[in-house]
Amino acid sequence: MIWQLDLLILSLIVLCALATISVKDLFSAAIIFGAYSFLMCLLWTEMGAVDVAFTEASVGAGVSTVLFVAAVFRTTRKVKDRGVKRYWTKGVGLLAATSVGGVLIAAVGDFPGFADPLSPASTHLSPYFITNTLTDTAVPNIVTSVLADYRGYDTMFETAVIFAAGLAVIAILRRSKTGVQHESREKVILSEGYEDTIIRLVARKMVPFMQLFALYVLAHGHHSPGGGFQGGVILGASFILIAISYDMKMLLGRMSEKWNVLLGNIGVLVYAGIGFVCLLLGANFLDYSILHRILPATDEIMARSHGMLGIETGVAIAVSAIVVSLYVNIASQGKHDKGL
Amino acid sequence: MHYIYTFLIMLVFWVTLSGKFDLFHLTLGVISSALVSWMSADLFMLDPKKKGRVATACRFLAYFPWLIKEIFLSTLHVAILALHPRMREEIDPTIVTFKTILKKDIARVALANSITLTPGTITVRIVEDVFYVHAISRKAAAGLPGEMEQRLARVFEGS
Amino acid sequence: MIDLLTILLLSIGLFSFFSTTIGILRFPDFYSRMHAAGKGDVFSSLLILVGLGIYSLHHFTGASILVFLKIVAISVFIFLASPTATHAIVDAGYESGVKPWTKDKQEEGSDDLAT
Amino acid sequence: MEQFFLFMGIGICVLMLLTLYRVVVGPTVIDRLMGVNVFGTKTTVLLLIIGVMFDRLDMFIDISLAYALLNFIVTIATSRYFQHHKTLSATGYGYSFSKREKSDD
Repeated sequence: MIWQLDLLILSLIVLCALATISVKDLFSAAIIFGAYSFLMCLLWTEMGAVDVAFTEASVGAGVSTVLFVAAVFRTTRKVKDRGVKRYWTKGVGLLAATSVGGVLIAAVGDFPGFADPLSPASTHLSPYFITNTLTDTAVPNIVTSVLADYRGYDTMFETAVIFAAGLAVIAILRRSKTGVQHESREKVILSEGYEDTIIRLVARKMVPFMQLFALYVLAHGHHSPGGGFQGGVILGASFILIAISYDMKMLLGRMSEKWNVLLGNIGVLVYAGIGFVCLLLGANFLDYSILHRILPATDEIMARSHGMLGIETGVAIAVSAIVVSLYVNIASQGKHDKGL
Repeated sequence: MHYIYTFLIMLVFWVTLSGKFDLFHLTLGVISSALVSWMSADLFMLDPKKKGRVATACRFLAYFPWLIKEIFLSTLHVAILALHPRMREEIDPTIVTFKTILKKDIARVALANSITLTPGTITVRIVEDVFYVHAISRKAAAGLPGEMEQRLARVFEGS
Repeated sequence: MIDLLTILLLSIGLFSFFSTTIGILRFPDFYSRMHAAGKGDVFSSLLILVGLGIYSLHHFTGASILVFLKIVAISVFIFLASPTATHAIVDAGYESGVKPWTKDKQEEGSDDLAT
Repeated sequence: MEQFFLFMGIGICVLMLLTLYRVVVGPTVIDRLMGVNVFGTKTTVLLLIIGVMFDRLDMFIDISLAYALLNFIVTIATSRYFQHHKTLSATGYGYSFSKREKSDD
């Protein structure tokens, strides 16, 4: 917390947010929202929440902006709010919004102060994690061990939610060649882009480094900020870069649709499977300490550490596959022919 | 062969990133590098049979200091223009085209990015061997392609 | 000594960022703004990154050398990515028909693109 | 030294505030895109400066690297949009300055 930077970044964020909601052009709104996410990541970092900042940098600033642009690319840039012309509708909306906002602002007064050492979270829960995490699990990064071990159920269902979101997008958008061809209401006319040598070559040389960096983020989630989600998103982003700089065929040639969906399944199954292995060995679901019986050269503490690495790998596989499939389906309207 | 090259480069990059030298993390590094070289070695090096990569890389490194100097000059140029009180009289933007003598894609891309980084010019696009360059003044446009192309020809297409 | 070098590099970097920003605000059309944005940013971020890298060598240990190497990796990455991104944006502008500002027809400058 | 880094951070923040003019006002969407690209570079640097201030540079450097990578992807993706749509304004899907006949039929 450095209050001068805090103030400046916060005012930047508010300005960006106002600009995002006031601009009429959806493409501009997506771009400004990207800037908003950049700043949000900066704010998290500045408050010391490094893992959250990493997630915001990879998911918010990176992939979601690309997905927004892909969605605008296939639909339309115009805002359509011509339906609401009656002023009383707007008035009721304004009244509801301000009253809810007022209640929320009034509730802020009851919150404990920022980093208050006497708040309940800091007196009961946090000291336990701070003192016991390293001896329990041999993982220095407390956030990783809380996410993947102490509340492993929660993370498992988060992964399942992401998987379900991917499935939903596939189910809504995917159209096979023989099926009924629905044209979107506003027909989008695309012209052929030309092949850009510079972008292609630089992207080609950059993709392996990006993928290795993603795997590093995944593997070193125990020691530094990062983990399965962030690593998976960066890995997926590297595949998206292939699709953007070349074309959709290049991506689908490396990662076909069948494999993509299969990998999404495999990721969730790896997570749940490790839980079931624990169950079969006679411990609770997702209680990794029992895994020392089947892993070579580990005691109970290291078994928890390795178990976390296993489930993080599952998360990364699922997330990267889902991110790629989201991009492919949104950018090609489910036809898998052409993308951005 | 290109798999092995990619694997080695990735392993060096991993060690730089990781900074942990115990057996467990090195094993993870080897696995990750092998995975990446399996996934994208064909992207990283399109032509597995090509010779003389190392020599080209060394010559390219020797090209760097000159490029840094050019970038410094270019930043100075932009700074002077930006802070100039009568800036609109100083600049005179045009888009110029020229043909390059460079044959290889990588050489062309290096030339394009060098043009972007050096004073007063930005590469707009490359179509076959024609460069479209936006120059901020006639003087900057007159100096194209100039010394840079010669140097890059020596780097990438010399023996 | 190291402190002095860091302060020098970072100050030059900040000044260069400053002139870049002024350029972005003052130049008449999109292409010349890209000149400021594309070039100034590479050089100034290189300077600041190198300055921070040298500062991190203050406590000369193995870890700080690795931090320095990572900073070098970021610099190399910016060196590759920034001109490419600049080119991509300029090309997008060219493709979508932004007319360059020229001296003789100033009335057709960037101002009428706002409509 | 601590004071100096704080000064640097504030300076870069103020410059971002100035750049925000181009992001918010435009005038065209390409100017916004350029503004966001500049934002990305400045944020990459600012993250490292905050890292030095907290004395944990090794942690912040990973975020900064991820940031630079994703900024590149976003810029490329956003500029590829114009390769297919060839229009600056949001007034529909056909209007462009010189190629109206080509893309609007």
